[in-house]
Amino acid sequence: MFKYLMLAGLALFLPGLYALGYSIFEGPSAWMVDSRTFWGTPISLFVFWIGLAHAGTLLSAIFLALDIKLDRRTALIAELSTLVCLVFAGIFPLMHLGVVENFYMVMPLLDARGNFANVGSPLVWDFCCIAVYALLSLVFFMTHLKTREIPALDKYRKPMAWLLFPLVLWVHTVVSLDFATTFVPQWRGAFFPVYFIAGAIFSGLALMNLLLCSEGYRVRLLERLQLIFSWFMCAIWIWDLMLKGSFCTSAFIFAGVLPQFRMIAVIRENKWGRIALSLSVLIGLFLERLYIVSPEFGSYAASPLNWIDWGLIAFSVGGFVLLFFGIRRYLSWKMEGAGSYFGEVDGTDLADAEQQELEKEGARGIEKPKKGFYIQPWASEEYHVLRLPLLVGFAFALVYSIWVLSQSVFANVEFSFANIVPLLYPVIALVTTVTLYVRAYFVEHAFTLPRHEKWASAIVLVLVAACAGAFFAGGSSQNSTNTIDSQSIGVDAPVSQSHARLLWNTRCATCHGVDGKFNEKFVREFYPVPQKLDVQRLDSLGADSLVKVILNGRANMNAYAGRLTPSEALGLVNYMQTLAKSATESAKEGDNDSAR
Amino acid sequence: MGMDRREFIKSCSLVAVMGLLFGCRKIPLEELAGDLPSLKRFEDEVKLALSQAKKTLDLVKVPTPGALKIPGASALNRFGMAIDLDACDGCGKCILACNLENNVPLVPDEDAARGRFMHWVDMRGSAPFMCVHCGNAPCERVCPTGAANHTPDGLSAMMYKRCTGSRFCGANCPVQARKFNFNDAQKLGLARQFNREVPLRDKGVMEKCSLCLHRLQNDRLKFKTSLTVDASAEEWRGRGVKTACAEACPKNAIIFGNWLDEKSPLVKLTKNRELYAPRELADLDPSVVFMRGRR
Amino acid sequence: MTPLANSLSCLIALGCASFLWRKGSSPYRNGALLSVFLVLFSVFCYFTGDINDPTLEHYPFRMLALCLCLSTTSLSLYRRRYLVLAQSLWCWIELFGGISLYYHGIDIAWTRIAALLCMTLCSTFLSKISKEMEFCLMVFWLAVWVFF
Amino acid sequence: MGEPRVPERAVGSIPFDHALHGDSIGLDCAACHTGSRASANAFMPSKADCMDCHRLPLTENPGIETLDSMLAKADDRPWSHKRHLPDHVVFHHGVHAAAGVACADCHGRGYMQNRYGAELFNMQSCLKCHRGETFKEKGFKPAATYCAACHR
Repeated sequence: MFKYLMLAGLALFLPGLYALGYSIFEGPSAWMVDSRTFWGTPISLFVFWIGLAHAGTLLSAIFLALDIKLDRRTALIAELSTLVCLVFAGIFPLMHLGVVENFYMVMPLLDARGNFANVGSPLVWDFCCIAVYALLSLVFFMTHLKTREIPALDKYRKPMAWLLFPLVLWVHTVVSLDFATTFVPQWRGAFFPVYFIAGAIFSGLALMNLLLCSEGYRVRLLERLQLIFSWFMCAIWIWDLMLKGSFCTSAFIFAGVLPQFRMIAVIRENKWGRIALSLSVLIGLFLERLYIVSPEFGSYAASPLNWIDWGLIAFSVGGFVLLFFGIRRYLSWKMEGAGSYFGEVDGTDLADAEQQELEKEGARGIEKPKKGFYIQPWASEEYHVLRLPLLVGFAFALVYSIWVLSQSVFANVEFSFANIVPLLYPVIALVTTVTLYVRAYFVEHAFTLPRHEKWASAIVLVLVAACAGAFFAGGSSQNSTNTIDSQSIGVDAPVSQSHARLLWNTRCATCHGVDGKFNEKFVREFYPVPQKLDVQRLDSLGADSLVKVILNGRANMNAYAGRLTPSEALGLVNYMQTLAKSATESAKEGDNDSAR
Repeated sequence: MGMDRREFIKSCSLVAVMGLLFGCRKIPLEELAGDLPSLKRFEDEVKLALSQAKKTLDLVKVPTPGALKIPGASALNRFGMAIDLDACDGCGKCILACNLENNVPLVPDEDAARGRFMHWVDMRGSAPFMCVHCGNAPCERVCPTGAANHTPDGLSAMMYKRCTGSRFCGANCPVQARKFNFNDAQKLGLARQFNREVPLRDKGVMEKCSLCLHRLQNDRLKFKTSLTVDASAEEWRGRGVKTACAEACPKNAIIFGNWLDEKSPLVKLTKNRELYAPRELADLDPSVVFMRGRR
Repeated sequence: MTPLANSLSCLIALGCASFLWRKGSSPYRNGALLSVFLVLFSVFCYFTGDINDPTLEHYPFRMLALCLCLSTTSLSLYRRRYLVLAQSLWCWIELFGGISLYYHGIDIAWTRIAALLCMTLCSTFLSKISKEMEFCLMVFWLAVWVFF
Repeated sequence: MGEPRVPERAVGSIPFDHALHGDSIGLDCAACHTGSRASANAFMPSKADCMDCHRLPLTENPGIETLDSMLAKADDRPWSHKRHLPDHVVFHHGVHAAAGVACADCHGRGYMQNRYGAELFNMQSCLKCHRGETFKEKGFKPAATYCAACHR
């Protein structure tokens, strides 16, 4: 089963990979770009996959945090799908850059030159949120995977779930802010955070249902939620329509209308029917993303996509199938055998299990009765585990934000707290998690790593450090090819006194000295002593003859005709007079002093 | 950091390309010979752009630009321009002058067909239209790397080497004044450095009207070496600088100057004229405005 | 949006809240109700407010959040948890809606956000929530809605 | 950045020794690098600049004749070198000289012994000084640090 899926994935993936390589080489002109936003398919795909990535965390982490029971297998599948989606969600924003190798400039860290990313830009928030989200989901998944061998780890799952709960919503909120903060009329919407989160959860649910079909069982709760979310999405689209008067019909049909067929028992109970439902939701939401990112594509009757766009879509879809089912096969011995807790295998109906689960769910759909009506939050175990790491996280976030706001780089950029708020929680979550696991490993000795994993983690750390170093150093640019030889004569324009002084120090001071007395070190020893500057002599000679002397040369003095303009020479003459005057005055003073 | 990441990434993607598709489609390996394009081609492109120009421009009244509100802004200088709609006849000489001054590259035919020119100045409503250097520029606010940033004297500057080509600024510019280097003009033989003062831009970076930044820089440096004759100004006010388009305009319809310097031609000539800006930009404090009404 | 319409809107939210989470009601019912409420609020905003006013963009969603907050007081199980979550949702909408508006030159309503955050924290660590406390909470939310 | 930057000599390269032309005989850098106090580029001396002094045999040591003959043969722009900065960087020697920065502050003293490449030419050193972090003892006042001050 999985093997065939993998083959299908490969068949899509390879041409897709070609399209990817080609578009990275060609740059953004490869795919169809919309004159309004210059973005196009890669960003649509990014928003789409980051949305799908929410399935995992939503189902495993949030359900876990809210005590909604989900069996190990379903949860693991969900978490795995998150990770794989994130891989592709990460690729597209990077490959869509014009200068791919400069992506590191987006990281809000100081580099060797004191350059700093503009933390006011939603793109920077994106980068941090997604990176942190990927890391934490990985940690969460590994923890869950290892709970079999190391039961002690189970204690850290729920705290992690509580950390991921806001993070997953935060990530998609920030993605939505990419659009909501701009001036594009089609993107105006302070409601985009909720809108995008709803869409993300919706598509994530659809993906989960699809994957569960491939697993050969189903979870009615998820299908119900999918239906309910389709209603909610429609409600949001109506508001969007009221606000902007534009509407993506195709998305509405695929993701709003078709899912309603779940109400028909024949379709609901048929595996292929369920697959069709989930697929239509996914297609609809992808069309919606296309519509959001490039509003000017308008109707999809005439496809605006060229072969590169299709290639990129194929790349991500095929890649997801390939990677997901590849890992799934590799890990099956770890995932299966837990029994499907409240899923039901096709054919053998486990309706009663489902029924029990329904009762467990309680009156409010997502709710499960429990002894002990009121638990004190600070008495709960996860609070105890999280307390110290959270404190560290908050402290770090505080320090970081102060540091960022105090960067001299922002000399003429107006910055307020609102600009870095979206950065805070990812920082908190990251630091908290690191503290949590470092403490678990070194202090509480909750778990130990086998040798090869130690090596692996060491290597990873080294690589990370190396990248960090490279990014800190930054690139360097080619030197100019211009060659420079001697100075050519300037335009003949009157020169200021200060200019004349510079000329004197440059051209004349070698022999005549900066102060009009001689440069003792040079003349006398190597060279005949030039005439002394004194006022009478200069006046008797007159400016014009002096200019001639400068331009045409004299006994031991070279001609400057090719190097100085007449007006520059004139300026020099005037400067000589001032020098001479000051010299005589100082001489007078000298006499007076001696006389006294 | 001697190693060049661009080459590395290119070669990686190339390996993917070649290994995967064996002669399926033309693979863009061949380096196109970069023989310099003739001046004629630039002139023709400007003509083509003029023929495709937008006919309408939606203007609203704006007050005279004052001092910038960004922190660290200079109280002496805020450079800008005023375009005299009564004088301008849309001849488009400014476009060519700008292209030659700033080495703006040509575009391949398919882009030209789509109206995707690199011209910093384009015609809208039969008047030159360029980046208006907003006082609080939306493009700068969303630029992730800070490549688009403001100078204290009111220019919305663009640092090409810092640009990573996310095109966020372009998305956030209400009037699409920013142009993206979709293709490697130098390799395709579409770029030509008419003016050594201005560097050629690489593929994948944003560019736009710089208000002839290089001329201002040179004048400022000249002033600071105290080589200027007029001792009238003790501070640099950028007097005597003119942008290429302003120089080229036969009707003197483009006036460059310093909004905060009452000696500047800009202030003199915009007195008792009515100032206008595109509707989308009216409340973004533009430095480049249009003017109409009695002279 | 005029102050009158503003206060009217919170009354509407209050009214809608009473329909949610009835005993034995199915998830479908609640989901459908929420969607319908959202449409209702949207229509309300459309007719009472100026559609070009940016602050209107997330108004229906704020109403929905308020409605959820008010409705949680009637929960029999996990009242505190969902009460806190609903308030966080409201905070969330205010904060990020505010940030996106901030980029269009509209100041963020820090007082409102701060008040909500305080109340969220308080109600997390509040000892058992009594009927009186519920009433106080509802009054507080309505006050935040109308005055901040 | 690090590789030594020996000025490229013109054909029939003329032997040159900075040590003989420096402070020892009271010459300022600007005497030969005529732009170094006033203009953007420091420039190399033209033949005429050399001939200002070398028109007479300056020393007794025998090398001088060969030197003079070579100089006589050289074309009037004997020296040239590649610009050490990228095209998008604006650097103006005059402004820095006017601000009181000595040549050796950036160029080091290495070239006095004809050792080249010891210069601090990179954005770090530029920015450090512009922010007033280096050369504290010289009391330079912090200079412009916005990008467009030095880049285009």
